[in-house]
Amino acid sequence: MLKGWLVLRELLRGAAITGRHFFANMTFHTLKLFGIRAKRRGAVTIQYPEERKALSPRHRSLHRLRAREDGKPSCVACMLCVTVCPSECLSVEAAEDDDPEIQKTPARFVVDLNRCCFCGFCVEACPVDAIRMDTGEIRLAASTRAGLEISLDKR
Amino acid sequence: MSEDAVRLIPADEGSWRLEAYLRRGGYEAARKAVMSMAPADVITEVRKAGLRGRGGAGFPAGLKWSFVPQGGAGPKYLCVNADEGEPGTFKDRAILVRNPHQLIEGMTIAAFGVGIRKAFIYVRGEYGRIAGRLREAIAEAEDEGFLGGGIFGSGFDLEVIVHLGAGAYICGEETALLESIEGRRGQPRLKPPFPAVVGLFRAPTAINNVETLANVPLIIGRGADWFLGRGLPKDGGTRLFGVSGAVRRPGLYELPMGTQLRTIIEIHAGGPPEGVAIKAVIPGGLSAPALRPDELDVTMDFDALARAGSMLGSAGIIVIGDKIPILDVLKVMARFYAHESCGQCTPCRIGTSWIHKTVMRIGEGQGRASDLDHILRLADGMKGRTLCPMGDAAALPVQALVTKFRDELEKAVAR
Amino acid sequence: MFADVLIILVKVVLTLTWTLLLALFLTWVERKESAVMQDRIGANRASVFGLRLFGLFQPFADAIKMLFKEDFAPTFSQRALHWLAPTLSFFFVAVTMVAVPFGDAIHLFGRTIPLQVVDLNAALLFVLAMLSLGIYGILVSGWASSNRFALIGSLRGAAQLISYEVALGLSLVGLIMVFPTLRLSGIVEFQGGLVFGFLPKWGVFLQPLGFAVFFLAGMAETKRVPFDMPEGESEIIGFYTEYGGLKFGLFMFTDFLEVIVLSALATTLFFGGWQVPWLGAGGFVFPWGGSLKVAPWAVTVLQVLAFNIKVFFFCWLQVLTRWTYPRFRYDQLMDFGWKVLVPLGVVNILATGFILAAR
Amino acid sequence: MSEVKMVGLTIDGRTVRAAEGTNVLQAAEQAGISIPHFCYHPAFEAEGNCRLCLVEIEGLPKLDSACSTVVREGMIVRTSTAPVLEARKDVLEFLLAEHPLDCPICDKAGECKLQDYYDRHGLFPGWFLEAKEKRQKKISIGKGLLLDRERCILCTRCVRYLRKVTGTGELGVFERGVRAEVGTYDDAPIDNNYSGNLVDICPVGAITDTDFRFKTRAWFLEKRPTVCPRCSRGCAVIVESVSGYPLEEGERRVFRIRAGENPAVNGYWICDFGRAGRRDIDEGRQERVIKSASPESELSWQKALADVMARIRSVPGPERAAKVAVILNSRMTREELTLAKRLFAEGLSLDKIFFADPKPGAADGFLLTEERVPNARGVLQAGFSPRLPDLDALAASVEVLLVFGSHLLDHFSEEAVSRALAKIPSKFLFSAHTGPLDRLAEIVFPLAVSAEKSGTYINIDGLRQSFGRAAEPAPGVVSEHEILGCLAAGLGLNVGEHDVR
Repeated sequence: MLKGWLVLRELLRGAAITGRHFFANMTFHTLKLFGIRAKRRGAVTIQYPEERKALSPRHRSLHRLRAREDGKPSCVACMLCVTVCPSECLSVEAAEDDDPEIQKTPARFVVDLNRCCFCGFCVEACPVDAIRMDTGEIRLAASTRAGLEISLDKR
Repeated sequence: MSEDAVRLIPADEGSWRLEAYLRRGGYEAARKAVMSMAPADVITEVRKAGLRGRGGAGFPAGLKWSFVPQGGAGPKYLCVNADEGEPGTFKDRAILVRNPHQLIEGMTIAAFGVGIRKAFIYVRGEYGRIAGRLREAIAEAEDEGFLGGGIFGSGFDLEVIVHLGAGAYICGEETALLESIEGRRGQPRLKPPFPAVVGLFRAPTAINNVETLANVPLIIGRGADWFLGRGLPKDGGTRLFGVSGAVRRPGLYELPMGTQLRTIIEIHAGGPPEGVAIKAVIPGGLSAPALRPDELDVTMDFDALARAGSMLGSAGIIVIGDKIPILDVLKVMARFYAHESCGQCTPCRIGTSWIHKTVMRIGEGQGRASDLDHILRLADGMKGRTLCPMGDAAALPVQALVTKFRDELEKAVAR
Repeated sequence: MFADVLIILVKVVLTLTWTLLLALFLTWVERKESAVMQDRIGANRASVFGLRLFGLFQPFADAIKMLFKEDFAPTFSQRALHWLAPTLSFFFVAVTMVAVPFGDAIHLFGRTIPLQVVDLNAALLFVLAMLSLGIYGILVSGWASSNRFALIGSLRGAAQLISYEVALGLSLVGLIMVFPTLRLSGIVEFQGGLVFGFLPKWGVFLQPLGFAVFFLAGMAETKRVPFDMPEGESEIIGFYTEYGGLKFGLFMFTDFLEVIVLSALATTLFFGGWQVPWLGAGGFVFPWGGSLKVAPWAVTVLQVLAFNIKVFFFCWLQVLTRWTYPRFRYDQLMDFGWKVLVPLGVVNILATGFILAAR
Repeated sequence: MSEVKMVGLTIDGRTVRAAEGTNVLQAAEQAGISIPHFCYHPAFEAEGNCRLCLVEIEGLPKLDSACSTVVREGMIVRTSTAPVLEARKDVLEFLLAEHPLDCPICDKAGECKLQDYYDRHGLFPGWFLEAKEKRQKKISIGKGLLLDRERCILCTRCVRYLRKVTGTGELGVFERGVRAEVGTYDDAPIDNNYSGNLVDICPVGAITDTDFRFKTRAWFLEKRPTVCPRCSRGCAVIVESVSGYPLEEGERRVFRIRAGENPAVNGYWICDFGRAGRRDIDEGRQERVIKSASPESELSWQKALADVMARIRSVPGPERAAKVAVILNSRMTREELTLAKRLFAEGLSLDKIFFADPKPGAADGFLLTEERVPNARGVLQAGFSPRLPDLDALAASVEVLLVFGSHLLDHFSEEAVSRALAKIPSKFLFSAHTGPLDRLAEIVFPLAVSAEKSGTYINIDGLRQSFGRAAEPAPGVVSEHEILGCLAAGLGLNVGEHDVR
């Protein structure tokens, strides 16, 4: 019996919470409609295509290869990212660079976004801080699978 | 004249000439040995005399010879280490310049004792002109029948070849010296096997310092007891002390083993010049750990200096005055060893260069608080872990300087 | 005669239109209310010539979408029954509305026209009967879909609806004991009186426990969260697993209709229907003395408005409930029906009986 | 055989018996105690210059290098005491101090001893604060070998290898101290047939091979042993291939072939000719069944083989001996040869069984032999007497010709072969590689190379060596074993497949 009353109490509390939100927000919406207290947001929803939420600096978005001063990618094609990648989405081929101090450079650096799980392991594994996931590009869509295989060294 | 006869560096006119040497009673000992002694007796006599190697390590010469297998069909060699590369040391040069025949006589006796037919004198590259004088002396001795085939008319032959090095400090190390004579890169060999068993051209080889061998005629000519009487009971003979640095009369002093270091500096070399105090003394060539002024009451012999945490080494005494910053000494030292490391084994190759780089950086005012500890640690990393003694030779003096003069160096680092 | 038919027809059309529009509107309300409750904005993008109106066009867009979607029936389903099921559901719920009075009878062109499609004399029973028949739509849909999830959903639905039907029936018995009639118009009229001289003689004041049981059981009958066992979208999808397009739309629509029907019945039976407190035919007579004369046409308008406001309130309440509570577990659902609501219903009858007998 | 004298010693508290004359490092290794080392290689005398294998030997005042210390009776060695670990730490720190952190671009990364040892014994964090010496990187020292002087740790294994093993001595150490470096004399390139081993013995990535350079990373490689098929020495080799990620699906690549260890045959070395066998596995391969009548269609080898069987069956039994001919080769395994013997010589009673092998080359006096086939002894043991076909005689009488391998052209001109084959109605080629013969054959079957199959070769000294599959077969290829087995089954001949060895 007691349990029943407790349940009832909790039920009423639940309704009170939702109801409170309803009336509070409704009031703000209504006030806003009439141009009063227009700054106060009644809702947390972001109107996506027009409005964008600011990304956290740690947010992992589309990968990029950092460039050296001369514009060549700073990647040395060590393939540690390829090794650590849990979804096997990276494909790197190395080539010879004429500079003996660089020697190794990627001839091909493709990330297959069809497979990528955006874990960021590649960024952590990179010994030369070449790959980063800080482009802020999160709208990744293509009409073909091939369209999501992105060559990072050619961008 | 009789005084000159028992000195390694005689003072008489044209002392390097054969006739001068003969005047001093030269080649009598060799004649005595070859004509009237058994080879084994020669070795026994030298062992009895307590002649310890003058090169640096102080290994008893007679004992060393006795390791060379007696008899046997194959060739055996005698190598004379005249690669006097240790900074602060100039005693062998004096012998080679002033008294080459005594060396040759010593070689003859040693070769006879060990049963050797062919001997090499490895002269450091910088002594090119001295090598010429040595060659002249050899030619003189050969002409008189003191060298070459049938010495003194006996059946004993000895051919002596002067080999000029290319100026590498490491070739003073006996196995590197052998490699160099063989025509290869002067790099130490692994020991064992020791050169007495597998040496030059893989044959048994006796290797001795110039000063060691120059003492041999005195032992054979006047007896082991006489020789012991000139030094200490276990450490016979006199020693050539080369004094350099902040003293009034730098030079070479032939004094009995066991002379007080302070006596040598203050009395014989005249002490530091006016207005200069002694800051440090390196008692046995650059590789010997330095002593502080309060440690100078030490007798100059192998055991006493070892007890004092240093070594007699080549007995080249370097006196450092208080006007010289220790960092400069350290710089010279580090540069020398970094330059002279042969590059064969890791700790020495990289350790010496590392210490050098660190010391130079401190010199440029870029020192870090941890640098001195790093240097000590580096020296520890080299000490006892290298292929040849050069690791120790490079590590110990650096370590000694850093520990004993830490206050001054810390100020230099902080600058 | 012709006029009678015409009047009935007009009333049918008005009632249906009102109900359907309200249901459509309710889909918007549901979205918007839940959004506001959850600090969101909710559907607001449907626009006509750039006019958004807080997404009010969304229901129409949905309707158009549903209409134009492919009419699909699974290969192994029974086509006729597959079609029949949503129709049945829709029909039985929609038909309930004919018995609900919207307002007091009006006098127009010398006729007395009750604002009610048909004034059945056993309307309460009719309503109960129609609501019960709605189960068939669910059962048939599950059966016709030839899909085990759909079947499980429909059987759950049947069990749930039948269980709560009992409580629903019991809760109304007390009302029948109190009210002198089964006729809904009569019930509403009866509620025009006062108890203790000031309190409107509404069912809720006479039968508070009855109302609670009625409303809870009624909510269970609508099959909406927290009573959405038949659907259970996060577990079995439910009886309309195999439905899409217009047919699915009908089911959805039926849901909203049920909400409206329940609100209309709750209003009619327990909240005085179109009665406005202290408003008689001539105007307000306040219990603390004093009166306010109101024109007869205004009285009718006030009454219809009162009815609508009450219905709206219950709709709002149901939506609030739906977005507040999580789903029952099935055993909890059955426990609640049989161990709480049914005994409470019985207690209510007994208490009512005692009070009536004692008086 | 003289009895080897054994010596008993204690290493890390374990009693170890080792042959007299072995060094402490080997003895420890035999006992399962690994002592890190760079400069020591069992093939040469100890040099003791890396100073990494320092161990504590009871009775000696200092640590001594395990590689240069010969075991003595009753010796007590400790390999993991604090001073030993400290010494290792210091030596590794010294080495790393002048070693570039090239690991990301270094081909050796992943199998680099310096990496492994530092990871296990190293000092973390390091305390080298000075500027590293700048040295030349990427110096070509001949035969596709690149020398990186910054990475070199001067273990001088390469120098000693070229002096002691090949005797050519192209490399030497120049300069001294920290500037010491390995180099060729007067820049004369290394030029001997065993230069590839330098890459294998270099403990770090100082000497790398352009053939492998930057192609993949060492840790992706799957390493499986096999026997080198390029001459009759039968050296042990290790085929290193990748067959999954990060390659494209369906791709299998052999990245390199390295020397395996086989004291009975090749020791630790293989010749560059054998090393280049990598190309045989991956390049110029026959990829699918080609039927000249319908060149474009995808045809399974089983279906195509049915055509072969039909052609053989169409020749009446008694005439087969004269009208069906087979050309085999000595690259087939012993098992396949037995199967061929039972099928062609006994089952079908063919008279015309010929052999066409690659032309012999010059032996180099060390490992490489004249015969450029791995199984010439196996052919004899299987009961064949190998002989070349007479093309004119073949053309005159034969109706069905089965050619295994594409080495007819090593012995006859292309023109002569095509003239002869033109007269033969049905000819089938089974070949691992594409070649001019392809267009002359009615159907070409893609064969597996020896690295892709298992079997047995008998080397020039009569040593039987069985080997397993060393690389995943290229898609679509089939082994002679499968072909012969299938032919036998199709022709209704019992060849006792289970006892072909």
